[in-house]
Amino acid sequence: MIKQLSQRLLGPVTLLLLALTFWLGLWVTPPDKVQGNLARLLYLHPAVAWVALYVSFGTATIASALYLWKRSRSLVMDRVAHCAMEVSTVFILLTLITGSIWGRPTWGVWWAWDARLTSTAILGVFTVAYLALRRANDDAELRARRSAVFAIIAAINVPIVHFSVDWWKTLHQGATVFTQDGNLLVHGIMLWTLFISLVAFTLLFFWLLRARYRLDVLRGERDQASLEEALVQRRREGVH
Amino acid sequence: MIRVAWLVAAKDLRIERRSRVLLWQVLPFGVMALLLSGLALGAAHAGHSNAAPGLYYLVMVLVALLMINRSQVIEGSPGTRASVATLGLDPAGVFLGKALALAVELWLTGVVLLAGAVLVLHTALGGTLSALPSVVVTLGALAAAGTLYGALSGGGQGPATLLPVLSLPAFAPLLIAGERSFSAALYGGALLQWWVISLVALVAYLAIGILLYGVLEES
Amino acid sequence: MIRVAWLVAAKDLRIERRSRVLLWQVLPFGVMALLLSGLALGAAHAGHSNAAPGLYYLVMVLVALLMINRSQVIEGSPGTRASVATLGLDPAGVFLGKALALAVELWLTGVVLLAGAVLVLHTALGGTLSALPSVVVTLGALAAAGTLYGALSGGGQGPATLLPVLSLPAFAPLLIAGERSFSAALYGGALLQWWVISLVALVAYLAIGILLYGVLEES
Amino acid sequence: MVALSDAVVLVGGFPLLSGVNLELSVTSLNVVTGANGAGKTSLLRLLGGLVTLTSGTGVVCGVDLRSGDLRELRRRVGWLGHEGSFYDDLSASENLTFAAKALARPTSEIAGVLDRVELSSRATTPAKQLSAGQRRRLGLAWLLLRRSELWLLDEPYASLDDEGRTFFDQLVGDVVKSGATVVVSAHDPLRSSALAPRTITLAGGLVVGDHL
Amino acid sequence: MVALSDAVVLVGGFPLLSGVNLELSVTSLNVVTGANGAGKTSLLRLLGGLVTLTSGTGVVCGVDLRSGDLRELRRRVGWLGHEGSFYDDLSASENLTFAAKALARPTSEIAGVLDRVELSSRATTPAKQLSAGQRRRLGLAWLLLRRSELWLLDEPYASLDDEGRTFFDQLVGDVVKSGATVVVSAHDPLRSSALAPRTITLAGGLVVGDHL
Ligand code: HEM
Ligand SMILES: Nc1ncnc2c1ncn2[C@@H]1O[C@H](COP(=O)(O)OP(=O)(O)OP(=O)(O)O)[C@@H](O)[C@H]1O
Ligand SMILES: Nc1ncnc2c1ncn2[C@@H]1O[C@H](COP(=O)(O)OP(=O)(O)OP(=O)(O)O)[C@@H](O)[C@H]1O
Ligand SMILES: [Mg+2]
Ligand SMILES: [Mg+2]
Repeated sequence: MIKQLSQRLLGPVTLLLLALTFWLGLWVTPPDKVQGNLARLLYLHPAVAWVALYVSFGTATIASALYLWKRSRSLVMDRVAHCAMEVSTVFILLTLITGSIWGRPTWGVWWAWDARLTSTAILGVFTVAYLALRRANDDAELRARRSAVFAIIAAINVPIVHFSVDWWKTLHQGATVFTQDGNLLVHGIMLWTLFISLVAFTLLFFWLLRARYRLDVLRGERDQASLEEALVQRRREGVH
Repeated sequence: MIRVAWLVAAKDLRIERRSRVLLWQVLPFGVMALLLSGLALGAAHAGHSNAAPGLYYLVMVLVALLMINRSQVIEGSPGTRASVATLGLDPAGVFLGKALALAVELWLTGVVLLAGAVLVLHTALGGTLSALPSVVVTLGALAAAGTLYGALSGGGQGPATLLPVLSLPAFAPLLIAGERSFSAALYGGALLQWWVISLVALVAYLAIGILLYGVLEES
Repeated sequence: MIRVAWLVAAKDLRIERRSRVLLWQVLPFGVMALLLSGLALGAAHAGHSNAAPGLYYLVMVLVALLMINRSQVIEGSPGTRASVATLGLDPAGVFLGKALALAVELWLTGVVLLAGAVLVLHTALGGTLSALPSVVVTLGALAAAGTLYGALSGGGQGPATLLPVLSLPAFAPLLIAGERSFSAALYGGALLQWWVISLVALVAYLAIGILLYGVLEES
Repeated sequence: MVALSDAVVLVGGFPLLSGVNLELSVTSLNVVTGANGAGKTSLLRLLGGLVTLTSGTGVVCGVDLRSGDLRELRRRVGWLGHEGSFYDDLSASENLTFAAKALARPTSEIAGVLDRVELSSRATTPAKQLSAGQRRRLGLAWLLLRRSELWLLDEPYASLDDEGRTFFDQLVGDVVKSGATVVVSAHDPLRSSALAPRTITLAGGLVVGDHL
Repeated sequence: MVALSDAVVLVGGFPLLSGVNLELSVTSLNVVTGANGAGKTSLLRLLGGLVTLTSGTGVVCGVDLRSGDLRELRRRVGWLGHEGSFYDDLSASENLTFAAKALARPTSEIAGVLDRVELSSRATTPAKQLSAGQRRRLGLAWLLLRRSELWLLDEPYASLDDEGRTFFDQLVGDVVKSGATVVVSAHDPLRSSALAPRTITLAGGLVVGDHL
């Protein structure tokens, strides 16, 4: 009952929160002292990056780990991992795009050889490589196992992306919202907007994931139907 | 000769289109290699722009090595080669066809990675565009030379490690010519001269291939 | 596990020793790549020394890719794999053995190319020698990771292009860590920190391999 | 020894096996026949744990094909496929040494085994330079070292010469007598009249005939 | 058609053929037999111009094996080897289309040829997914398109099923009748009694027996 309701509500709530984010971000919050209206990317870029790095990559990693763990091994987990990784590819791309758009006016270039930027791009290649690996394997079981192992190895890179700003001390914004000692650097309505944007994009991820997963299930059903057909045809090969 | 060339090129490209190896494996590799070589130079060379043409061609040579290898591997096992040999295809045509298919693949990847160079290595858009003709010719020469070296290295039957060591010395002049004309297009200099060198290399490799490919085919 | 590891490593090294692929193909490729990448940067960066550690590791990664590919190809056709699978070798042992063989090959090549770096990239001899421990560990980590990725990419059965795109992103951190500690050894800086990162990576990859290699083996 | 019910094996959406029901008893000799593409090789691969069961159930050597440890199963079968089954770059005797060491068997057996398959004169030739029939013989030698419970032999007669086939028949007889189960796929009937195999006929990925 | 005298083929210092003397006439059916490793495959490869003659002399299809144009010779032979003879990544019909175009033959023949070897139902399956026997059949289809003067067939029976062997016998009969020369290596005698081949026995790279 609750599950059904929450599923029903996921879409509308996501849209509502996204709309709220845009309204707050574009009209309600004040422009930044230094960056002016550019600072409004604060409500887009960190949220997208957060989803890309932790929510979607995390989902894919956990699903892969669950697949590898003998007791929870099922192709459902494999499917979740695959869908999450696909959505992750999109979000990493969005992170790169929004970051580049932000970087052009602030740093003067679309791209800098900054540790976080580079490691994010590398993470993007990881997701593409994951998809390439899936394409290269026919056998469902083998594919599931190989891609699960690959996803786990790839996950090692997430902390590298996160800590890269501290380790290399380069261009990209360090921890801005929460500093090491727990002090808030952003206040009031801006903080709220930031927070809402995080929730909104997280929900957006789950919405997309569910849509993608459903598509996969539909495909699976269609495959099942064509499988019946293929079985009948194969059996008929015997009788001349 | 031309008929055979079309036939062979169509076959190679069909196999590539089907397997999507180019799109899913070689292209991401190229992007990654571009990122990595940028990184390897480290923050010390923050203004990478000067090194961009060199890095671009370095990556393209690596990409070319993978593609040449693949172009030979799809020719199949010794059994397949024996059968195809009995079709008596004109070797000049086979050479041209394989080189053409390889060139098409290299051009596609080359253009994508040029865009990558503009984005991440900050080459000027105008200059990059004006380097296009020289890139096309240089990559064409790489394709022709690569097809020859692919056959030389035992056509995918020998270990995959023979190709790199054989072909790298031959690619070095192409790499330099390409890099110089790309540099010239970006920062000014004698563009035409290097472009002509690439063109001469292209013609020379095509001529050698047409004349000698038959000699190389597996006996 | 250890017994199987020795057996497998001995087999791999025997095949390599017999075929001399390492000596005649991979090593010359490495030397040439070192020269070529020096060239590609052009006269503009005449004082290469600063870029030397990056170039060195870039070349070592390329060399490693060739060796990983070879390490999987010698496992043979699907028929051979099926037969060997029925021997029921402990997968952790197989992983360790193949990684060990690969590491030995990489170390040999690595040392030769270090000498090359001193000669052609003019790195200081003392600094280069003091980078040796970090080179050994980093190349070891490359070998462990490479063995995993080799098996992931279909064990030489898939197209040879899958391996580079799978493994390059994972090699990037290793490359950086190696480069930084080499740089530190040459020009001063926090050597130990990067060395520890390589060491952690080595241990992590060994652990993953021992735990998960069995899952990857062809079903 | 072997019990399959409604076994379906799918690869890339195509059913290699489309619902096999089969029981094989211990210490038996079984020949699988059927037209090209009927699914003989696929059946043998399934029994050897070299391919996964998509639906249906199966137990081989006491290992459940769906939930059991396939590696455990593989360890107990001997496999001779269409293609070579050894390292191409190692010589015949080096290949056998590797197998013997992997199985913790004394390497002193090797010379005898090579002699039995008449490869002594090619002991130091790299496997890839052997002729088609010699490769088959090396495959048999590899099996002789194994002494498995379940032997899976895919068209063992192919490329073997007359003498080789006689040797093979004799070998199979011995193996069955010593308590193993043998499954052979073949297009020709076995030649030795002393062997009385059960013959299973496949067609379209199904068992369509079965007689002793 | 074929005339070899003292033909020696050395590869890597090992004599695959150690002095073969052989004459084959046009429009004949010849079966080469011999123990494993006797040199059957090597003889066929020599006749097909796929390996070079080290010493002795040889003329095949009017082409001198030492000084002639081997490519010219290859163009005139049809070859069916132990291994597959087509592009693994292309489907059965794409493979035949490639061959037909290469030979400037109308592509309309292909459907008929596929039907003759009973591969119509696998026309769009990539060659690498075909079963062993189906690969053999595809090899035969490739040959049917060729219509060469000299057919060299290395153990064609291997992995073919009953029906396939019958088809093969019939095909060989037709081919010889239509004026071609056929050389088959085989361990089994041909099954069709209508064929009366000349049988050449090899041993140790030499011809040791020859009877009609
Ligand atoms: C292509 C360029 C860029 C990329 C790939 C990128 C990537 C990322 C990533 C991955 C994160 C999440 C880090 C984490 O939570 O661990 C992040 C956060 C953030 N980025 Fe960017 N970024 C880019 C450009 C920029 C620019 C130009 C700015 C502003 C000047 C910026 C400001 C921020 C801020 C404020 C955060 C939140 C930081 C925090 O509190 O942790 N980014 N970015
Ligand atoms: N993707 C695919 N599409 C269509 N058919 C396929 C595919 N993959 C495999 N097949 C078919 O599956 C069957 C495999 O059968 P298998 O190799 O078990 O046959 P077999 O009985 O061993 O035959 P042979 O006697 O020729 O060795 C073949 O008919 C093959 O064409
Ligand atoms: N380098 C080598 N050293 C020793 N022997 C070799 C070498 N290369 C090839 N041979 C031998 O040459 C012979 C090749 O013979 P070929 O393949 O023609 O035999 P075949 O008559 O076709 O046998 P089969 O019936 O098994 O197919 C084999 O005996 C093989 O062992
Ligand atoms: Mg079969
Ligand atoms: Mg033979």
